Amino acid sequence: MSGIESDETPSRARAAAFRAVLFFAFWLAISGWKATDLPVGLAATAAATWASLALMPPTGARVRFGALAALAAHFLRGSVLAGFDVARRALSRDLDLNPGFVTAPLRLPPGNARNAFCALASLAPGSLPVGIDGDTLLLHCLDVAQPVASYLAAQETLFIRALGDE
Amino acid sequence: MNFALDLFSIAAIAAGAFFFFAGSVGLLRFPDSLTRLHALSKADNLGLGLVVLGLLPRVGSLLDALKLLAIWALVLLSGAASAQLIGRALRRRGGDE
Amino acid sequence: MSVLQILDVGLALLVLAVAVWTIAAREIFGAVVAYVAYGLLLAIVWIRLFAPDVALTEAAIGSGVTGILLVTSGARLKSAGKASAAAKPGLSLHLSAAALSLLAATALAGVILALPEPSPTLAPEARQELAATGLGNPVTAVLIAWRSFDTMLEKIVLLLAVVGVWSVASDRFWGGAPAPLGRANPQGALLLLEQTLVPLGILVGVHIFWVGANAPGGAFQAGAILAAMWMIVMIARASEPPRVNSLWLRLALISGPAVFIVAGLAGIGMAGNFFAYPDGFAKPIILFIEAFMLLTIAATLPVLVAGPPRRSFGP
Amino acid sequence: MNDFLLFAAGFILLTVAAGLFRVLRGPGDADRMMAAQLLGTGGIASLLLIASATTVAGVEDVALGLALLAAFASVAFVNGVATDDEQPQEAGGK
Repeated sequence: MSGIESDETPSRARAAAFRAVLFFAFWLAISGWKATDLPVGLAATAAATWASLALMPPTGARVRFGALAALAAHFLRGSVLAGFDVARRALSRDLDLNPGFVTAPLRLPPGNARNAFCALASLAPGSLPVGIDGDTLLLHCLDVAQPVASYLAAQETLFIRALGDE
Repeated sequence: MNFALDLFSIAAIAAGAFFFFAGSVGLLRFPDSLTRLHALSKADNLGLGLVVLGLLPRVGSLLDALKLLAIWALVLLSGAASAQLIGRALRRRGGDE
Repeated sequence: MSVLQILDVGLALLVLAVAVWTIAAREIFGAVVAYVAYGLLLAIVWIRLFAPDVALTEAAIGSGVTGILLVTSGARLKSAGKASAAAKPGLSLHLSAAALSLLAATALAGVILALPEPSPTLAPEARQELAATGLGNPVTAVLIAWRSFDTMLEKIVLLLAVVGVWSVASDRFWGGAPAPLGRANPQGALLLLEQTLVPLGILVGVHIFWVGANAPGGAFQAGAILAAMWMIVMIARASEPPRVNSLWLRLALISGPAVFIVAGLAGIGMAGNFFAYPDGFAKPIILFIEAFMLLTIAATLPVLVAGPPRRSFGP
Repeated sequence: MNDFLLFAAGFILLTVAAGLFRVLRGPGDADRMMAAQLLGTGGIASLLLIASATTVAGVEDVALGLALLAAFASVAFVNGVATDDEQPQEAGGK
């Protein structure tokens, strides 16, 4: 419970406010809107914000919403393609698999942003991150001939643009 | 209008069911654990997304719709994390079997 | 047969198949995973039986606490199993186990066949008196208002389980902390999960607790969810299992039953009976008790999973 | 419409069950682990479909709980495996 007030800086306060708004929106989504529930919702939001700040201290990165929308569009398109890709291979007569490992360089430094990017990458078509060696992402691919690395590089550019350099 | 929305629901849910089907076929047919993991994590998340999309016109309010989307988002997050966790465990054991 | 009936029959067959698999599986891990899958299916079955409260419990306990407990035990048993595999049970043990199972199954079948028709129920009375509690969820009313003694004793059973787990600690570690729940250097995906899931889990837990007064939900389900969140924090090594002599931990462990007993005793003075709630105040008192039950459950389950103390005080 | 939703729920459960028994067979523990993940996603889908076709209060909350805890078995699995054969985290590349 301690420590939040003591090192209050503008970026920390901003991060707290930003996350609190997100968490309250999530609360409204799961619990619905009722005036009598408001105090409980605010208390839960405060607890969630506290936990979030304790587990993931703000880094000062800023979210750019336009770029975030572009990332989301790229990601959704990729997820749909990934589903079609798997479906096509599974239902084709000869499976059409050429599995193997591919490496892709990572520009994001180790940390939360990289972890989040790897999560996005695990839903990309045809590839699945299975490990990191230094700054290299090791991917398992359904078809090593697919341009997996360039796809991920494009997604990483969008990701860095959306969540800012750290 | 209602008819159009119903048609949309039916199309989206049928597409979602198709991806669940394809994912299971992949699980049955793919030759090794890592490729099966692809089938599981890619097809089923899309299947659930389409089912949620199909159910959206049937909910009572905007907040109910957001709740369905929140459930899907949580499944996506869990799916992405578990796929990586399992994939990594598989690679540590030297891969395929 | 309607589509719904076909679905129900299919669901029942699937549950049976997974149950048989759980028992017949040769590998420990296969059985454990099948059991977790069985729990998930049961949650759907409970929804079909119009018992969302139970479904919620099954979902929260089955895929959270039980999952971790069984998967971890399975992994440990597997590494220990290589040593004990030599000691195979003899024929007499096989036969007596079969005889005992048969006896238990026959007795259960007999009891189920002997149930009176229609089965006795207090459900109409419970629904009728619901207004007196100010609650909208009859399950919560039954648990905290009309069968409060049972509910309190259940929490004491949880407490006894903690005592049981702690009592296997060796003397030199007493007062120390259990071994860390997770391994060193948690990987990125786990950290991401911990950082994003835990705040959302807190919101979901509070929501399930709060709606429990009027809709399916309640302290037990919410406590199980919060417990799962605490466990994931410990597995990701963002915090360690607390020392067993920590005052805060012990207060959290006993607060639920303690507040329940105090409220029960206060009932003697204010409403003339043990566990009676004064008119008009039933709902706030019940929510107050439930809040502490939530705390106790959220603290107890991870402590049970963390196990006995294995590390001494340290400096 | 309701019949269609129930039919879709049953169909998803059926396909998921087929995949379930495939991965439960193994051969590795990681395959078995996928079973929990598979049933989590498919179970949530059929739960939401059933909920939309029959009116039961609170089904969304059950789905929410399942979604929240969907990764738990995998987390426990990776963790439990690790506590046995304590290998270094980054044990080289392939």
